[in-house]
Amino acid sequence: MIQMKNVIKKYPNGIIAVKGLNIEIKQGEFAYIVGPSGAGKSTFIKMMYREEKPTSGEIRVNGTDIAQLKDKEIPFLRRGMGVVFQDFKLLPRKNVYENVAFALEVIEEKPENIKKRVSDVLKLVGLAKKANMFPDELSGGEQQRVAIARSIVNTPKVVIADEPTGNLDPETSWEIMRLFDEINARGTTIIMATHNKEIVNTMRKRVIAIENGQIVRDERGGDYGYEF
Amino acid sequence: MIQMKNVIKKYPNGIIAVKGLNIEIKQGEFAYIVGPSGAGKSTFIKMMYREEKPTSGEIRVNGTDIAQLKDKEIPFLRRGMGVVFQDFKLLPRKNVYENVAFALEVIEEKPENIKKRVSDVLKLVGLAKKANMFPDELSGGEQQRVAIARSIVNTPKVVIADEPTGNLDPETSWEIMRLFDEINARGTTIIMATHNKEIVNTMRKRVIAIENGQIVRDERGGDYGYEF
Amino acid sequence: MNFKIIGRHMKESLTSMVRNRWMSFASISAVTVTLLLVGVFLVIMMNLNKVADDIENDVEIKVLIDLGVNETEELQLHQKVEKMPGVESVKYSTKKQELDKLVKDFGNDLSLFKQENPLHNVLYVKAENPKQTEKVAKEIMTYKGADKVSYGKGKIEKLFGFLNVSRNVGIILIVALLLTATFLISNTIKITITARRSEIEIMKLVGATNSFVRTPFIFEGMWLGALGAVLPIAIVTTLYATLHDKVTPTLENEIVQLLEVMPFILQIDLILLVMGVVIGVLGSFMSVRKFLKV
Amino acid sequence: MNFKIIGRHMKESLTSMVRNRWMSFASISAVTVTLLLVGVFLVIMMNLNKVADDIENDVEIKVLIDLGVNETEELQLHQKVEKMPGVESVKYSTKKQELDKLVKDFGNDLSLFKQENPLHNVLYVKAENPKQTEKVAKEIMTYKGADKVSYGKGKIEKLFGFLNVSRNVGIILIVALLLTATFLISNTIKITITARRSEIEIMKLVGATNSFVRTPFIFEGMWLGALGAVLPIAIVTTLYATLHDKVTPTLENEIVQLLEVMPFILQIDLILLVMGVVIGVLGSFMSVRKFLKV
Ligand SMILES: Nc1ncnc2c1ncn2[C@@H]1O[C@H](COP(=O)(O)OP(=O)(O)OP(=O)(O)O)[C@@H](O)[C@H]1O
Ligand SMILES: Nc1ncnc2c1ncn2[C@@H]1O[C@H](COP(=O)(O)OP(=O)(O)OP(=O)(O)O)[C@@H](O)[C@H]1O
Ligand SMILES: [Mg+2]
Ligand SMILES: [Mg+2]
Repeated sequence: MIQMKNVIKKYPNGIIAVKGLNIEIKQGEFAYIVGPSGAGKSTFIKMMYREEKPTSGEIRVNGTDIAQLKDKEIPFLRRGMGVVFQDFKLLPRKNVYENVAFALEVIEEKPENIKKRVSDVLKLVGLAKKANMFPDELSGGEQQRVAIARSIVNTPKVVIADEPTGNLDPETSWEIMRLFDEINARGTTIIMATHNKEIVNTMRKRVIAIENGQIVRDERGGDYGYEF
Repeated sequence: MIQMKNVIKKYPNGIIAVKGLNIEIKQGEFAYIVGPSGAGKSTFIKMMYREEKPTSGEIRVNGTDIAQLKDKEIPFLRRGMGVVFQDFKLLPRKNVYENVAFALEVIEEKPENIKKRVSDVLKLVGLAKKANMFPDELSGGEQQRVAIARSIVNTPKVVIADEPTGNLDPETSWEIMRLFDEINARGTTIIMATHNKEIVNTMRKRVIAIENGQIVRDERGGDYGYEF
Repeated sequence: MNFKIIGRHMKESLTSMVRNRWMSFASISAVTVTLLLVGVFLVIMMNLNKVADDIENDVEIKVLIDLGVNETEELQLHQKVEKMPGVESVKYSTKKQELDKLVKDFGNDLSLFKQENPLHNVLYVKAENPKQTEKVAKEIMTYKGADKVSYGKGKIEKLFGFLNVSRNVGIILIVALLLTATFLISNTIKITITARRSEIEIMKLVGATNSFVRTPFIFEGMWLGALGAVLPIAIVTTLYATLHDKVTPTLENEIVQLLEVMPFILQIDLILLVMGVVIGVLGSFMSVRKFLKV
Repeated sequence: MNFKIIGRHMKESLTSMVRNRWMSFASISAVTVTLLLVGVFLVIMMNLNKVADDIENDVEIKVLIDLGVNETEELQLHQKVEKMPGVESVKYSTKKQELDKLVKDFGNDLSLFKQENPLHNVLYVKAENPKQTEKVAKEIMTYKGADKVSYGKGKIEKLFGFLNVSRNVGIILIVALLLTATFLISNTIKITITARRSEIEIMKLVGATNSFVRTPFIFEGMWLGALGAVLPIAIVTTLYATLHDKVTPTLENEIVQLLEVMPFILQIDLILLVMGVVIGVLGSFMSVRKFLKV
């Protein structure tokens, strides 16, 4: 479903964050992206939903090269993907419910469906009681869970999560991971950048290790692999 | 150095995040604050440097009750503390160097000292090469390290860090922890909220567990304690 | 886009405006103050314009009637002039009335000439359009019974020149003020929307189309503009109605008159409302557009 | 606060202004446009005021000299009036000159009275201050040789009334405009600073005192105001100098004159600069204050 060929990303400040990536991730896969801080994981992820445009190379999502996408078509690419941003990116003037509902409003879902679906998802991430609170009234972990809820609410074909458990305690982290595993079992592709060794080593999946903008390892059922 | 007596914090929205805390942390201690997401760790921490004012109770820092502090005196309280905020709180229009230097400018340090000290600290957190970049050009982990650098640059008496390794890979996390340990060895108090079981269980220190706004455990050399 | 979606955007715009209370208030007050300025100056300028018209329209042609003409002939001349195309009104004044005027203006020294009045009977003629004055005057000159025709040639042209300059300056000022107001309002809206650029970017990243992001902002611009127009409309209307009521009696017998309250003030109100709404909408549209490229 | 720190704040303010390019530009252009408006209206209003003064100062007292008075007595009267306190100038006009004027105004019908001129010799007296006209006139009335003294009592009072109303309206408009401008400029600065509230809060959380946070913002407000005043000053100065040069020759022999370019335009420039800077500084000060409570 996602293929990259010789993808290079050079930021305007001259930093080459991704130096020739070649990868294929198939529909239904579950892949961890691991690697040191600043390795290029987020850049790699951002190019999949076109937050960043590759400097050169080809990125195919379901066959179409999204580097060539017209501005108008980008929203439709993004609707098929649920993204958990590393910095959450919640709308500050919308409460928890509205933040999650927004992903459904965007695809013009019927209001009655929205209500039901949002409540269900908020229950899944343990925030049913905080539906009316605003992001700045939430703890770090609660904000992260809102971001997760928003990413899965419209049952996308891929969930792309950048460090989704960085602010969560281990117990909540495992709940989220079980949630992802379940969704994955129903056919959703999961791509997740993480620094959580325990999760990667326990819930064995494909591991793609990036260092210095290049893939240095790509194993099915691999382990986190960085020892210290 | 920090004492709390019957501290209660009720937010304007009615949530009681801290429900009667009593604690004493001595100069030179190293304490982990652990507990589930939304337990009240950040609230507990925020009251120490007066980002939040307790609804009732007494918080003494070096003997003075900071709940009674006049607005004018608050900056001087904060200068003695280095804080790593959970959401980093970097100044978006200042580059890495300037963000870190700001904590020294505030105390009217001599410019020549500032330059030297900031370079040293940036080297410590591995960002010497990125001194001229702006926060939005940094990876999540890099931003977090800038926040850490800023918190220690003016060699405060206490470093208060809220989830300082949430966006860091294990190797970098350990470097930061070694840094904190070193600083602690030189007499600085370290108070650190964390979800990182491995760190807590490996680098044994005092562990204060908070659940539902109350201290449920307080052990010297304790372990993370939450299993799943 | 169907009705449900429009309803959603409308609701969204209102919620957003309320939640951004402070910024909304700042925007609305900027619009209010600017439109108030525009309203007041429009009222003043358009009344000054009216004054210029009134003065222009007051220009008369003075036709001295031949001393050797009898009453019937005088009447014929009078009627002929009245029927002339381009003539609005004709007023007859006897030589006695003329002398009285002279005496009134110049003092009693002249009253000893009352026994033997050397003056003419006069027709005062007003052209429909003051620009035609010269043409009408020349035409009358050819009529039988008209001895001398005068209309203060140089003086009137000077006056007209002066009035035209004032009018042009007035129009330039009004246009400059409208442009300024437009700029200030859309600038304010631009700044408030720039302060929300990250919100726009997040919406785009979650899969919203440009129009989905834009529409509530456009409605919001509309509300800001419309709400900003409320006070200026109320103030300008009340003030002008009051002023008109007060001033009109004192001007009863003067040439110069204020513009009638209706429909004049309705037109001003409409201009203010349309300006607020249109600039609000356009300002919003253009500012949002800049941040949609995500 | 020592010099080093002030230098640091100054540098900080400039850096911040440059890094917030877009917002700075928006603020500066709002200031520019507002001050330009203020400048143009100030120039117009103050010149209108001058016109009103000129017209007022043109009011004359007409003293008809007794017909039974000889030349020496006339001269004595003339000199006496000239030496009166409050009198600015006296102009003598013979009865022949008076009749010529009359003929010019009323046509040749009166020229047959040239043989036996019924008019008086006249003194035209101008008071130093138009408000003293009445007092001066009454005083002259008591002098020997003055037959009749007139100064268009009703007419002049009406004119003065009208001019006073215009002047008051002008002052109200200027004050309203200044208030409006003040509001608009400080409102814009408020909005741009609100957009940076989180920066202010972060600075406070890192241990900055209020004045440490505030000072660079105040300097920034000063720059914004000063830079915003540059264009208006340049434009108003150039325009007025040009206009003055063009218009003055055509007004050579008229009562009404434009204000001299110097020092008038310097005063206007100063007002604009001070307004920009003061409002910039105060607006900045007040807006930052709101967010310092962290
Ligand atoms: N918008 C940007 N402009 C310029 N440089 C950037 C930008 N974003 C990232 N970079 C640089 O690109 C490199 C890779 O960043 P990226 O965010 O992809 O790292 P990462 O692997 O996600 O790290 P982390 O684990 O810390 O989140 C870093 O060196 C960073 O400084
Ligand atoms: N500014 C606020 N206004 C209202 N409620 C708040 C605010 N900040 C936090 N809360 C609430 O207080 C409770 C404790 O929040 P706190 O941030 O202290 O949790 P935490 O222990 O730091 O959690 P995490 O590990 O997720 O960061 C939460 O339920 C949260 O919703
Ligand atoms: Mg990242
Ligand atoms: Mg927290």
